[in-house]
Amino acid sequence: MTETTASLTPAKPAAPPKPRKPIESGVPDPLQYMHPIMRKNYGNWAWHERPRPGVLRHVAKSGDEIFTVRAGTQRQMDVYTIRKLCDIADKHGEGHVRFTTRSNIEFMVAAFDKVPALIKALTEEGFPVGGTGNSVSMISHTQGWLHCDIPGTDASGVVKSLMDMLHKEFIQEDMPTRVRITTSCCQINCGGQGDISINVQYTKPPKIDHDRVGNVCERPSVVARCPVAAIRPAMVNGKPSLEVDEKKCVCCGACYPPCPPMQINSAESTKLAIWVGGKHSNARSKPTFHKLVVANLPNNPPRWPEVEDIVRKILYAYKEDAKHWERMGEWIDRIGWPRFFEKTGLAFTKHHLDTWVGARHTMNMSAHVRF
Amino acid sequence: MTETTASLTPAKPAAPPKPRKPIESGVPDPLQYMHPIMRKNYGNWAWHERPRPGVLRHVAKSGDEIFTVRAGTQRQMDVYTIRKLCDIADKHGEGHVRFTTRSNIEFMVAAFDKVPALIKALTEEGFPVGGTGNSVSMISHTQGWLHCDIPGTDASGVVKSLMDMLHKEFIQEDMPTRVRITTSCCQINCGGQGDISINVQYTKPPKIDHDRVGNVCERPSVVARCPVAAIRPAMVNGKPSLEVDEKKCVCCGACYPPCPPMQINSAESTKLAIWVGGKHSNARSKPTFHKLVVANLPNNPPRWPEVEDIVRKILYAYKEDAKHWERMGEWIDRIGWPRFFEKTGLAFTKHHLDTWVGARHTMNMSAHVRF
Amino acid sequence: MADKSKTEDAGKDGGKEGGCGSGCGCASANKHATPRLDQLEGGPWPSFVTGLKRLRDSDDKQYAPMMNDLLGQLEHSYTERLGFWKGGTVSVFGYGGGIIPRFSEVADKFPASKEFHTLRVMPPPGFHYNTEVLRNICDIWERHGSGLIALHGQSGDIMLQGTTTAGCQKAFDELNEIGFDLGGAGPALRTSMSCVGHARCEMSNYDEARALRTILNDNVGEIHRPALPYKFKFKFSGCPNDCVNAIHRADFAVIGTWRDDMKVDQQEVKAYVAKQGRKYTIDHVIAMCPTRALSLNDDDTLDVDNKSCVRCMHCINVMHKALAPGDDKGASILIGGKRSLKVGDLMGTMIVPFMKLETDADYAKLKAFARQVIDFFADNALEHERVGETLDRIGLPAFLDALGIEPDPNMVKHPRTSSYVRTDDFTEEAEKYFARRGLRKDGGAKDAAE
Amino acid sequence: MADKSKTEDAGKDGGKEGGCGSGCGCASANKHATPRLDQLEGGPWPSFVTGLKRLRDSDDKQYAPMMNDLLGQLEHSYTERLGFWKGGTVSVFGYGGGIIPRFSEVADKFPASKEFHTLRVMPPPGFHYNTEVLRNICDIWERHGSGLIALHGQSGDIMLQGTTTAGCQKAFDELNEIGFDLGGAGPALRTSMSCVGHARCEMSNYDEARALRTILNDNVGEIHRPALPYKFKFKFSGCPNDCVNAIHRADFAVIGTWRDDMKVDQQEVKAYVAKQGRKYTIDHVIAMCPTRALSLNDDDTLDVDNKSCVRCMHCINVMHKALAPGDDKGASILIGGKRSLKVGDLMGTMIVPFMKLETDADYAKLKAFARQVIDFFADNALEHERVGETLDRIGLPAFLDALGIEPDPNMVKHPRTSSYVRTDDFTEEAEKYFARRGLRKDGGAKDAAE
Ligand code: SRM
Ligand code: SRM
Ligand code: SRM
Ligand code: SRM
Ligand code: SF4
Ligand code: SF4
Ligand code: SF4
Ligand code: SF4
Ligand code: SF4
Ligand code: SF4
Ligand code: SF4
Ligand code: SF4
Repeated sequence: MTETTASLTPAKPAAPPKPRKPIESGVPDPLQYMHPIMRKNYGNWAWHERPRPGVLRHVAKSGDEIFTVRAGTQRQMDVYTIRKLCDIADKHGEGHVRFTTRSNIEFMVAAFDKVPALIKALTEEGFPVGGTGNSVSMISHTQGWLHCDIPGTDASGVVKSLMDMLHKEFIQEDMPTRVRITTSCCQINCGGQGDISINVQYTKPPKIDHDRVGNVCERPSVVARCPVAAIRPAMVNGKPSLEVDEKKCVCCGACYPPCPPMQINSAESTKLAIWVGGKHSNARSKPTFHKLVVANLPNNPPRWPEVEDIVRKILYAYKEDAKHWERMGEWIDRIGWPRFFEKTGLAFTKHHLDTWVGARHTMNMSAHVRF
Repeated sequence: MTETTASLTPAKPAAPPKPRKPIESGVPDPLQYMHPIMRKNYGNWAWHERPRPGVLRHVAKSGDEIFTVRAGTQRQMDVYTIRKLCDIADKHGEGHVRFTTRSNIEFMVAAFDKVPALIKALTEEGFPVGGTGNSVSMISHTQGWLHCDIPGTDASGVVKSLMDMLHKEFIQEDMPTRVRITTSCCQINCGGQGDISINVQYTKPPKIDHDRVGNVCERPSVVARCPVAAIRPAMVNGKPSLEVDEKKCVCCGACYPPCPPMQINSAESTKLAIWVGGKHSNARSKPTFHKLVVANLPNNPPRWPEVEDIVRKILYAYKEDAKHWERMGEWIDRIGWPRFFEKTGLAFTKHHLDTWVGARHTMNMSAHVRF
Repeated sequence: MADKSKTEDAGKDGGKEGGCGSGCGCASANKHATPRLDQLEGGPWPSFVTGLKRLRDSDDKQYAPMMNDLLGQLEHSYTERLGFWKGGTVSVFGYGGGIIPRFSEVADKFPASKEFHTLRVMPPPGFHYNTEVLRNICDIWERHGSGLIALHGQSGDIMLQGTTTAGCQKAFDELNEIGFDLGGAGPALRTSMSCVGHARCEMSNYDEARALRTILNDNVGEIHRPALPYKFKFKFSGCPNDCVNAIHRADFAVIGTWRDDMKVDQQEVKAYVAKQGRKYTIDHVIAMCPTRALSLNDDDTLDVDNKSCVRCMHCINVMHKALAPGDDKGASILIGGKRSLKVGDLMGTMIVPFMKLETDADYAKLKAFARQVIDFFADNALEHERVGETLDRIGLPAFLDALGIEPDPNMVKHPRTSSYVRTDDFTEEAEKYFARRGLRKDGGAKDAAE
Repeated sequence: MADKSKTEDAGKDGGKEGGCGSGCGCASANKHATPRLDQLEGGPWPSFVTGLKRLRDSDDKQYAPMMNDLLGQLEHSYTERLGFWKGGTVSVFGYGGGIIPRFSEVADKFPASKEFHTLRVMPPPGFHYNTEVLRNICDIWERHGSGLIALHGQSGDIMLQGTTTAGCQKAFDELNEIGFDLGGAGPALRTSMSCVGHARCEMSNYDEARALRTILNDNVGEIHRPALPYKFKFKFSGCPNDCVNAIHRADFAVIGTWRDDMKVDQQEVKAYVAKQGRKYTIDHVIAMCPTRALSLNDDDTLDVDNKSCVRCMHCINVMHKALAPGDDKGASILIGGKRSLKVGDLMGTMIVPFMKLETDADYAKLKAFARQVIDFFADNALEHERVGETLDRIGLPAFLDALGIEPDPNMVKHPRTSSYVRTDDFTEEAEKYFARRGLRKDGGAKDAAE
């Protein structure tokens, strides 16, 4: 079996032998931490409902029930915050919690009567209860200036600013269906696809620090990273360096991680772009990638007001017009892109026309048209 | 104005002066030949219905009506056939006819009472009346051995064989919706897209007649025609010729028209393939290209029984299972390709997996799956 | 398994099927035996073979010997499973194209048909004829050709099939006198087609024949003297049903559409539901709308969300007594349709979402835009490159730029999903858009032909 | 216009918004002033800044100075609008990966946080914890790290953010003793995620946590000692709702599905229609089914065409009391999902339409197949190439061939539309297919893991 006994009995921390050989225990068994009712009814659930925003009631085939209270966190938490959440779980919950794909925390309890106190405690401590059903859940985000080595902006700050604005939509279930927003602090986009995505978009070719290239970069592999073959090895004032064909360069930044001297970021040229209609679920329509709607927004900490402004416009146009169960992209597929740009008051430009490999597949090769 | 007076008054044929300067009259005006009721109500029609297969009743906003009787022809007609159709039009019709996109002939009359006699005369003379509404209309076809310089088979013969089989489906309206079949006598495919398409498919790289290449072919432009850059100039036994990299060659035949010595055809290797789901109309789904279902069928004149056999299987699987208004491709989109291959008893092979540019766009990149 | 094995040995059966039902003089000495072709005379569908034999057997006619050898060569092809024609160059005085020359590679065996050229003659749009003009064409072709005529070629030509070089000139001169002209061949503007449309169809949104003649007759030089990088085809359909396959088979497709709301007769809707039943109506109309723009009310009337409707025609096709296109009519223009050579098949790309087609001025605008696209093609396409390939090669932004057309969301399925693009001038481009919106009412479409 | 101009000068306002509501000792001498970050303390959402300050202000803790300088560097980034970390190499004894090393480029200004490495620690699948284990983790990280923990990273790791090289080893040793292990980084097998699924969801079609641990714990070496061409990620969702985004964010996505008919409780269907109304039900359920597999009967019961159903989940999501997945459960496997580097974004491609997941033997088969794919990747991918790029580069037929998987129509949207392929062995390939069908019952899927 794949179980590793080592993972089952937490041992009292001992002074680590040096050097200590690691126990390659791999992924721990979740059953040991799981709420007993979930363990008992594991794989045997019948249906669920949402008594109120932020609360789920799952009923098992055995008739057992479990109530879940979901609350938002900042994801990047200090130990005090985590301990506070543990205190709440011990005092008002049943000592078992889980985190969601979107860094929300969930408290599981056996009976509904514990729910109100839980909600009260969480709210008092500043943890918004919600993120369920047709709400705007927590924005999935990435590292940014806080930790990454290649960031164009700070994800945590963007997310904090936006979630302050979206707080109301998190604690109520007032959207056409669940809304997934993501951010990413560079064009690599660790945050992935979203109904709305706020991502860094570079707008200039990399500025090369020729003095450092020779020592820092493995030139052939950097050349190989460029998706449009815009990089060639070159001698610059006597030193081996790299050159970029700026006509070809699509400002993607792929050369930067393997070669930091190819500075893609600058306070001015690093901008933010907003994308919509990304979807992973297979419900109704197939999963789709998000599409560009606005580029060139200023990277304006600490609260990125221009980004907030656009996100608000898009979200509320969607909220007003979409039918139940329509995700952002499905709403647009129904009403059409012309109307999307009308309703949001955004501009459609040549940059929205795909120029990447296979662009032909994104063209309207039909007489389907909207007025 | 764009009218060219020259085209309006047919002049008595005179002994042509030599050399005679052409009158570049361009496209003649159709109004001069059009049935008076059509001319009178030009652009003002209200609705139509089909009193019976092969007959259309169009009602104008003025209240005028016109009845159309549609009949099949062999497209490649001798003057006697055309004169016979004229005789029928003069005797039972009103002297005005038109041909359809699919080489059917239409007789227009002002009143329904003329219809039965028209139908009788046409039927007696061997012109099947039908091709309207939910029927299998005439197969659109091409030149083949009769006239083309690069054919792999004979379109007229394939069409005659198939229409003999489909005669019943032409004269009745028994299909889920209108069915469009096409054939083409080489891979260039002048016949275009169809619900079912029967096209030549080469299966071997061209055999090069090196002695002739030098004189006949403009080598650089031949090299340029190859979609996969498999052709390179070469000296073969002292003569300038061309070489084909058979690993790369996709047997498309594009090098053959500009360079006949690159013999792509042979009695054995020239095969037929059958494709389904092509569609030009924008009704419901966007226009789509037909997809490969069977390849490597023998090129077996004069009646291509193996082709007939497959076409029958596909057509009747569709007829049995499709909903009203579903074109072949839409039927398959609903039931899925797995079921299409089951119902038709055809094989799904590696050759059905796209390997052309942008193949990625034809993959199932979703969890949508059928069992 | 069964079918496969059948496929294997069906080859043999092939020969046995059909059989010659014509009792024609196959055997007779001076005529080629055609045992294989004879098998294409049986069966209910009109037989082209029987027709060819009729010509062969018109002993008094000049073309009889030619058609005997033509049948001989065709039988030879059916036996060898190979074609035996080669091209060449033949034209009429003053023109460079319009003829498809055919010289036999087996002229030694079949001398009378060693030349078998085809005249491509442009038909009246919509293929309308009266019997008089058809008879005239037959007479001319009986005098100077083989007597074999195809109505029509896939590009729409009247194809007069089979004559000598001399015959080409004679036949053309007489046809030209009665108002017909040669169509396109080679790297030239090609013969065009339009649907029956205005002449007999309630779905029609513009005068297809007028549009066709306006454009083609403005460019006859490009038809008759091949000087383009490659072929260029126009096709005209009155509505998105596209009865002439314009979207795939034309470099420049004009497809009728309307801008305002469709017309709904709720009484006829109820009548339809009453006749067909609710379940049938839901499954075949409501659920088949590609954009869920239809909703059936509980009282069996229909809600149409015209803003979401993509003018696909389906509901109108089904309920054509209850529903009809609106009044603000015109056409969409799609560019770049073609078959698969080199890059793979292409459907036309939506370039002009809407061009009003009503007044003389509207048609003049269409004419000017067509000319502009032909000029772009002549100047920018590589040798043997279709305009769709040019578009694909340079990309839509560059293409629009060259034509001075503003980007419009109707041109795409969706905006780009790839972030690999340099957007430092995004804000300026956005300003242009807002300026346009401020100035113009009907979006990208209007601009197109300006 | 309005919005644009706003965008233009909003930059200024930006600064004014928010403001520091924390009354923290920003000003005090030994602590860096953080005027910009302070503005991220206001507002209803929990503030990471407030959390960072709490750590900074824990004067008795070893990490207080480090967090003061960390805040200083972060404020510096907010001012300069640039990042100031660089990578390097740090690992724990016996492992090559699992740590993301960070060295400050402005260590002169902020010496205490000159090292700020992150430990990626693999969580229990489904992110289940009890308060005891969470407190243990906090205690360990308080002793040896910054006290900053992210729950969780986008790949699912517990991210212990910020410690020295020495701290990495100490923290790991203690975590390892209580049953935790490092996750992946660099060109290695990465930490995995699975949805809550079996633990609390009625939609679940297999034991996600078991599948995850079966595969990952069979390949710990690939996690700890980076030796692959590039990263490789597994993700596990119990149904096509895909609550962990597996299809795009995993090289190997296991997505639950079922093969038999869905379960329908017609009484609950009627109850739903009664509650929501017919029109609402038609528009939101019937018309939203992607394959028109649903039909509402006149008596308000539901017809489901299970053969046409693509298991999209929509109707089940909407009517989850009336409808449910069937009993013959398992998963589809999609390969090649990734973000956009080099070739553009890729969703996973359907490679195994169905793999039954019930018995020990089933999970063993899954394990073997996962290993086979990892081996293929190790042997065939180019340097820094994701498996999706390899698939895209060599083509699906070659990919299937290498894995010994038979082609299945479920793998494609549709068969090829291009005729540019050499098919002379089509008949043999067809024979193989018929032979397979003769022998096997459940198509390509079964083969996959064999
Ligand atoms: C808890 C969580 C799984 C986990 O292991 O953590 C989860 C839990 C449920 N999801 Fe989910 N989903 C969770 C992330 C996701 C994600 C991934 C993400 O958000 O990054 C997706 C894919 C989103 C996308 O397409 O990009 C996702 C797509 C869905 C869908 C499909 C929605 C759609 O129509 O496209 C459903 C079905 C539905 O909405 O009824 C669903 C349904 C559900 C249900 C109702 C399943 C059930 O019967 O219990 C669960 C309660 C949801 C609720 O909030 O009402 N869940 N769900 C995740 C909560 C994230 C959060 O805190 O907000
Ligand atoms: C006569 C003709 C136009 C012409 O100028 O010659 C024509 C005439 C009509 N077409 Fe068509 N179509 C004609 C070729 C086409 C073609 C092109 C082709 O067949 O090569 C198409 C596109 C096929 C494709 O998608 O590849 C075509 C797609 C349609 C459609 C859309 C069908 C669909 O659902 O996809 C309709 C709408 C309908 O079926 O009600 C339509 C509807 C009609 C209507 C009902 C329009 C009207 O109200 O009069 C006409 C009578 C049709 C009938 O037979 O009942 N016509 N129609 C053509 C007859 C061809 C023939 O002899 O069979
Ligand atoms: C005669 C005709 C088939 C028929 O029997 O109806 C035909 C016959 C030929 N076509 Fe075609 N094409 C004919 C309509 C088409 C169509 C359909 C259409 O126009 O709607 C197409 C598909 C649409 C398109 O234009 O792509 C078509 C796509 C081609 C192609 C491929 C072009 C491409 O870019 O993929 C070629 C090859 C080439 O142009 O090099 C071609 C080339 C040819 C040539 C000239 C072969 C050659 O290169 O020598 C054939 C001359 C045969 C002959 O002896 O007459 N023909 N050809 C059609 C023209 C008759 C007419 O003028 O009315
Ligand atoms: C930490 C994390 C973001 C976060 O804050 O949550 C992250 C952070 C980084 N990612 Fe990521 N990625 C993280 C999840 C993802 C995901 C999402 C996922 O795994 O579901 C993706 C998209 C899915 C995918 O794998 O494509 C992702 C796609 C990338 C890529 C682009 C890969 C591609 O083929 O397009 C890179 C660049 C690379 O690999 O060269 C990358 C590279 C990086 C690097 C290592 C930047 C670098 O090259 O130095 C970042 C280290 C930041 C740091 O200081 O910790 N990261 N990265 C996530 C991992 C945390 C964890 O272990 O739990
Ligand atoms: S998105 Fe870019 S900057 Fe942000 S964490 Fe990922 S790699 Fe780093
Ligand atoms: S930014 Fe991207 S496109 Fe430009 S040089 Fe670097 S890798 Fe190439
Ligand atoms: S399909 Fe090929 S062989 Fe047939 S007419 Fe067209 S070009 Fe000639
Ligand atoms: S057949 Fe096609 S692929 Fe092969 S050499 Fe000729 S042009 Fe190239
Ligand atoms: S294309 Fe439209 S307008 Fe033209 S004939 Fe067909 S249905 Fe009528
Ligand atoms: S025309 Fe087509 S898109 Fe428009 S409402 Fe009717 S069916 Fe829907
Ligand atoms: S993916 Fe499916 S099974 Fe897993 S949590 Fe989401 S809905 Fe439930
Ligand atoms: S699960 Fe999806 S595809 Fe299947 S019937 Fe329900 S809605 Fe249709």
